[in-house]
Amino acid sequence: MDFSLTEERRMLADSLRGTLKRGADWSQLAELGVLGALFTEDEGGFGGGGFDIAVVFEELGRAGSTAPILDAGLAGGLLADCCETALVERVIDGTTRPAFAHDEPGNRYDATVRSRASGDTINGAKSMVVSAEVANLLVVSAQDQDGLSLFAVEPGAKGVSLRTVPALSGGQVSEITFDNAPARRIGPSTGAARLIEYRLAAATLALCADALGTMETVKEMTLDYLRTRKQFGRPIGSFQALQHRMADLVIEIEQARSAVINLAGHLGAQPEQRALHVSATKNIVGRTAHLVAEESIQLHGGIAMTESYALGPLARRLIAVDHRFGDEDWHMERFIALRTAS
Amino acid sequence: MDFSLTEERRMLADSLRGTLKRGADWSQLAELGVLGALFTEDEGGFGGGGFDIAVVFEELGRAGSTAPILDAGLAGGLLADCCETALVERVIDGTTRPAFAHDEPGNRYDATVRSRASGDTINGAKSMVVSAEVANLLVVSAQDQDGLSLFAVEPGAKGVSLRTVPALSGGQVSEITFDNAPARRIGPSTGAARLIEYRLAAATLALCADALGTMETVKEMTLDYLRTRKQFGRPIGSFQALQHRMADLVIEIEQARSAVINLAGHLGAQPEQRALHVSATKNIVGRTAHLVAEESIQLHGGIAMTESYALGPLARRLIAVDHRFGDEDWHMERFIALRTAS
Amino acid sequence: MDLSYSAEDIAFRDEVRRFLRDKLPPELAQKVRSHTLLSKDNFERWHAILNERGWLAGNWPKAFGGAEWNAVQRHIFEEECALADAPRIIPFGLHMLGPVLMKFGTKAQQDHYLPRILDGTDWWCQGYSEPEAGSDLASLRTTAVRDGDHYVVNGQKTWTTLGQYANKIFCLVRTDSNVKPQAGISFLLIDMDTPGVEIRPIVLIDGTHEVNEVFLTDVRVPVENLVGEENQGWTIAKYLLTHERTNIAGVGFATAGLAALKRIARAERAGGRPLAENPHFAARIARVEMDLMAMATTNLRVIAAAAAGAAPGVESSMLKIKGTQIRQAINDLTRRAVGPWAMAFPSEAVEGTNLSHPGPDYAGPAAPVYLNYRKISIYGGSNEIQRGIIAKTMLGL
Amino acid sequence: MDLSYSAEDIAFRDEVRRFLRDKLPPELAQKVRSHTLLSKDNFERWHAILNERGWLAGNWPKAFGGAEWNAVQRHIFEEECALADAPRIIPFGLHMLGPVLMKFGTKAQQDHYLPRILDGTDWWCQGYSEPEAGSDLASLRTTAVRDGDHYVVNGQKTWTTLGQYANKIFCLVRTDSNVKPQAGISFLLIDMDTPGVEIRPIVLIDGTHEVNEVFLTDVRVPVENLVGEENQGWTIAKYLLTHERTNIAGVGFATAGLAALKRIARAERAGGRPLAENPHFAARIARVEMDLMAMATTNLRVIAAAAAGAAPGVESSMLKIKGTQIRQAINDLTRRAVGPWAMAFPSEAVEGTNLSHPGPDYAGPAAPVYLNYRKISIYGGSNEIQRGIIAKTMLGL
Repeated sequence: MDFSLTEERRMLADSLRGTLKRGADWSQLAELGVLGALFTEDEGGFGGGGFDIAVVFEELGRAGSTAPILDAGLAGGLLADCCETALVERVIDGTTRPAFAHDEPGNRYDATVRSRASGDTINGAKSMVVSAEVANLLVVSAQDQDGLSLFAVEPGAKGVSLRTVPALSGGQVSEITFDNAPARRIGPSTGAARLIEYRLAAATLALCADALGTMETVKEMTLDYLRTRKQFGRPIGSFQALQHRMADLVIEIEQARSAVINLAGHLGAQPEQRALHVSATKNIVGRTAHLVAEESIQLHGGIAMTESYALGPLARRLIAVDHRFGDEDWHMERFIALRTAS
Repeated sequence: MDFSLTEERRMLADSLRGTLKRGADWSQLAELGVLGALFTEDEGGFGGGGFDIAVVFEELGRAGSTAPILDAGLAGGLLADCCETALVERVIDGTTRPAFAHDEPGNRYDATVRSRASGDTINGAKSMVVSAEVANLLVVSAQDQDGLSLFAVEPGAKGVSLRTVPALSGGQVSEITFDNAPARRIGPSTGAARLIEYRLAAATLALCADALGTMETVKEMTLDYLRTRKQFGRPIGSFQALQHRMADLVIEIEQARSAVINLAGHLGAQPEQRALHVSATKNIVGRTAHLVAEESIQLHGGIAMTESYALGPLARRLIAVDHRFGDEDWHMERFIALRTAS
Repeated sequence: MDLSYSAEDIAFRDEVRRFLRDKLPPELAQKVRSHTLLSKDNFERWHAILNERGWLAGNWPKAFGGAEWNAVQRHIFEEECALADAPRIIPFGLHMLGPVLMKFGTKAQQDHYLPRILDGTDWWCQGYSEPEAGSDLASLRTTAVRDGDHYVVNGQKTWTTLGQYANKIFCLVRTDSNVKPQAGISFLLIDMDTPGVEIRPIVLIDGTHEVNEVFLTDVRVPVENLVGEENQGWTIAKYLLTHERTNIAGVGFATAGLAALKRIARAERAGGRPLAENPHFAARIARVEMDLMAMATTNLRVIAAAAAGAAPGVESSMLKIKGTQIRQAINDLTRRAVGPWAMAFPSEAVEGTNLSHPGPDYAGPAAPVYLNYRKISIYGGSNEIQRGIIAKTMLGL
Repeated sequence: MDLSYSAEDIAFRDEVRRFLRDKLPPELAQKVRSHTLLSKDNFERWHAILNERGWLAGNWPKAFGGAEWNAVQRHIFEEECALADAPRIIPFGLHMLGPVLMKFGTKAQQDHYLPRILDGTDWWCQGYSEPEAGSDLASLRTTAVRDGDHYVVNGQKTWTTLGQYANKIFCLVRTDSNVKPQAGISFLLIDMDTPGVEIRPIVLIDGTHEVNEVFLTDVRVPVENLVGEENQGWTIAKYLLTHERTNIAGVGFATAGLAALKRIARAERAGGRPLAENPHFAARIARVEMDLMAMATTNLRVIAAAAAGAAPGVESSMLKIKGTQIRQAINDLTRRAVGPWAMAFPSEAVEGTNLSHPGPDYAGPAAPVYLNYRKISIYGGSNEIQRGIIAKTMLGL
């Protein structure tokens, strides 16, 4: 039992934190090896384990970075599963920025894929594809003669249209329609669902670790404000009612940290065991992120409501956690179903 | 719209409060007209409306009285519905103390009656009959050739056996078995279920008003303690964290009061409308009673854990609310079902 | 006890309903329903419609052109307006300055200003809060120094709601720094066109521009613009806080919000059935609905007491807290209800343009409204301040 | 990072499991499982079994007859004992006084008292709390006045857990009233047989007699019974609070409690199916189970840090709060799970006799245990005190 980071991971976290503080963009992050850390050695990277993912995304969340690393890791992981070695290499060196188009409109958190591919073309509509606007490669799920399969699609190709708006989490989301768009089938003829399950579990871990980092920043920001803002002649942090609420908040953040560790430690477990931890962790992190967003705004008071203060985008990022990869209730139901089955 | 009590009700409440403070027993309460207040003029009383019930039981709860008024009112109401005029008269003057044996073991909060009557005898088992031990008449639900029917049974008769233990709420509860016990069929040949529905709604109002009164006493007791108990050289009520929790508590108690008013005002409404308010009120009062019990203990600290301090029996009385006539979740499900149907 | 309205009250309610059905412009209701920020014209149009009917100033005495409603009638009017998605009445002139002028103003001030509030000549905004004085008004720093027939005002006000539409602002200013903080405050009326008044927008985290900062630099204000005595400002501010907080529980808004939430929950599909039938989501809705049923009665109890002449007291603190909890809970459930659609956030705050939201019509406002309404537990005396008031004045702690 | 136990740890866990399977008397486990208060004999029997195996004093150095386990091993032992429904180890001698004597006691005290703790000759109880000094130990009033070779002790102690089984009590007493409150406190060992020591039961609201009041009237205590220096008591008390709070999160108890809750929820039928399948009750269980999974890891993180030599700090406050919240939530759900059966309360507190509970075996303890465990968020430094510690020492507020 050992809860300390390996020397390599600690070094990566430290240099990542420093680089992000100076405001790193995509290519600087790629250069630093952030993407490499998300892939195993076999895949061409130097990490790929649960704790590699947790370390990288906690730092990205802490810095509030909107670089599309999560989506590149998710889509890139599928490319790796499909043995697209050359593409993965370009993802790791930052040349290719892929995104994964999977969810479809009106499905809520149940990803039922109705998009269809036949021959070299694809038709269908994808929904809420994060970072698609800045991607230069789309990995797309669709049904073909083999069932659920994966395809590589050029976002600039004829028949692909994106409608992009800003995202609650920061960055951008797109609705995408494919109208006889050229598509290249990738990967094995069966088992795409299994690949997607694992990569979504890893992406959920990434999102939860990102939220954890964001919560740490929000906590520090709120503590700073409590220590310095004065009302009635004294720092508001000297008021006991606020102290106790802040204490409760940090206890919940520690619970969220433990939940992230649990999922990181079970990412490589058997699918059922992994799924149980995905749902427990996403439920707890979703709950905690929501609590931290609301309490940090309330403890700040009015200034937190203004866009010019730095808390707003972070609070939105925390609220957005619950709207991606399944919300609190969705994961609770899944947890109950898994426990009942086991 | 008028939220003030009528002059008669206010006078009853005042004299009841005074009498209870001096420690009134059953016969004194009967003499004071407490039972009469639970019956309409047609039935031989002088009240019987929702607010009559609310006023009486708030005072009984405030005083922590364990006199079996609720059960006498519930069973006596059924006797009135069955036109047992002479018996109702004796209930009102305090000579007869009836209790209603309805719930059966293992049914949880769904009262499925399996006891059977044929001819002049009854067989079956009843569960958690409050105040049966001190009753001198049992009103019993059982199936006979007409379906669900009501019966009068002498608790001392051959074939009736009681197993009595103290109740969490104060008073006593009994398991009762009927083994060819003599029973007298009362009331009409159909419609017993409808009678029981109404009287249980009235009894739920009584229980909720009782809880409201108990909460008021617990609130006062806790405030007294906060004002006088010193720690770290000052009254603990001067600590802001405790002040804010106490403020939240009184807000919730006001919500519970409004919920009781809602049910009292809709007791005579159409069955569906009444049921909606029964469930909304029981849910809120159950939730609030639970919160008040736990917070009052925590705000007191250690002394609240001791039986020699007066809070314990009141806290148990509040916890017991959720275990009678359906708990928080049971009523929430019923509320959802009623809303969906309407 | 009688939970139902009197025959007169019901007749009044029906009259209000008829009026709203006939006179509320559908395009305004549609904007309110879709949570679109109304233009100045929109508000003025609605005010004019109400004024024509004599219902703009429900709380004013008839002598001043008001409807002189009692608390129950005011409640009925507010609730019906909320349920009909009518625009809200801008309270600064009608519910705040008006009553202050009636109580503390000179005859000349009343004659000049009150009609201009009714006919829409003046749009007032409020200059109370300052960057360093949020919940703690006693620490305000804006100064007014007497110079002949004028006060010279310097300082900064913030959270000035819809100040961008206003031509007038009423301000609390410090006129004496040598007394204890509450004693040296005065209540001053300022024309926004006066040189030295500068207004700057504050964008909120949902991307809306509702509130502003107002900078006051050597602003010369005629002494006749003082309301009440010099240094009487604290008394006036307290009068406003305790006597003119109408509709504090927001029952009508909550009721309308709950109905909208239920519509969304029936429209959204989760696991092959309407979200409304998911037991966990149904439980979340049921809990807030039961709470609202109780709060509506708490609210009526307070209103009935006020109509019977009781002075409003600590009850408004209790209604403020429970009211904001319930409204925020409904906003939170609405955000949850729209599911992944909430990921799209086409906000001016982020983009500066007005992209339309993907997904169904109801999806767009869910997250922004949720974010915007975090403010209601902060402004008007934060819920923490209210808890302190309850503990001290009601509980004696 | 590695969430799994080392091979050595797993071997140790298996050894503990084997030991519990072979040596834990089933009748004791049954009493623990059914929440029956154990007799003095029961506890002594289990202590003797553990002592025979050398596992009674897991935290003591081997030199003193302990097992000298590290934090991970201690955690494994505690968790396995809880899961097997083993009686708890009475902590007053083993986890509290023992370590104090090792750190502050004289060689003579160590040689005399430590073996008697292990072999069961002495049953110690704790004399810390007083009626006027609950969370605020500095205000304690029991005095010890030097008189030749003795201290003369006068005062009252309370919340003395299982004092009715004890022959010895260690007390905090005031030896100097002229210094600041913390400075004048000493740590004294007192024989319960000394004239002037009187013990009276306190019955708790679940009807159990676990705790006591201890009255001390002119009790003459030999000066050699002083531990450490005179007026060093505060240091000793703080040492105990920060260094010897093992198993503060109670993960093992919570895990055993959750398993019992699930068994009840499968056995109870609600609306024609097991209560466990009711979505609302399933959600309540799921939420606490997910919380417990996270807390178990928080606990292991703290334990791993302690095993690696880190000084225990504010983490114990966090574990205390979350641990009590989760255990109380489980007790609360167990109470809910038994439904109407909880109405029966055949308690000594009420009746003075031991009537048996109607209904299934699991129903009887649900409400009393729920009530009894309200204490865990109060004693050992209430959760409010813990929040204060977190705010001050960790957050710098």
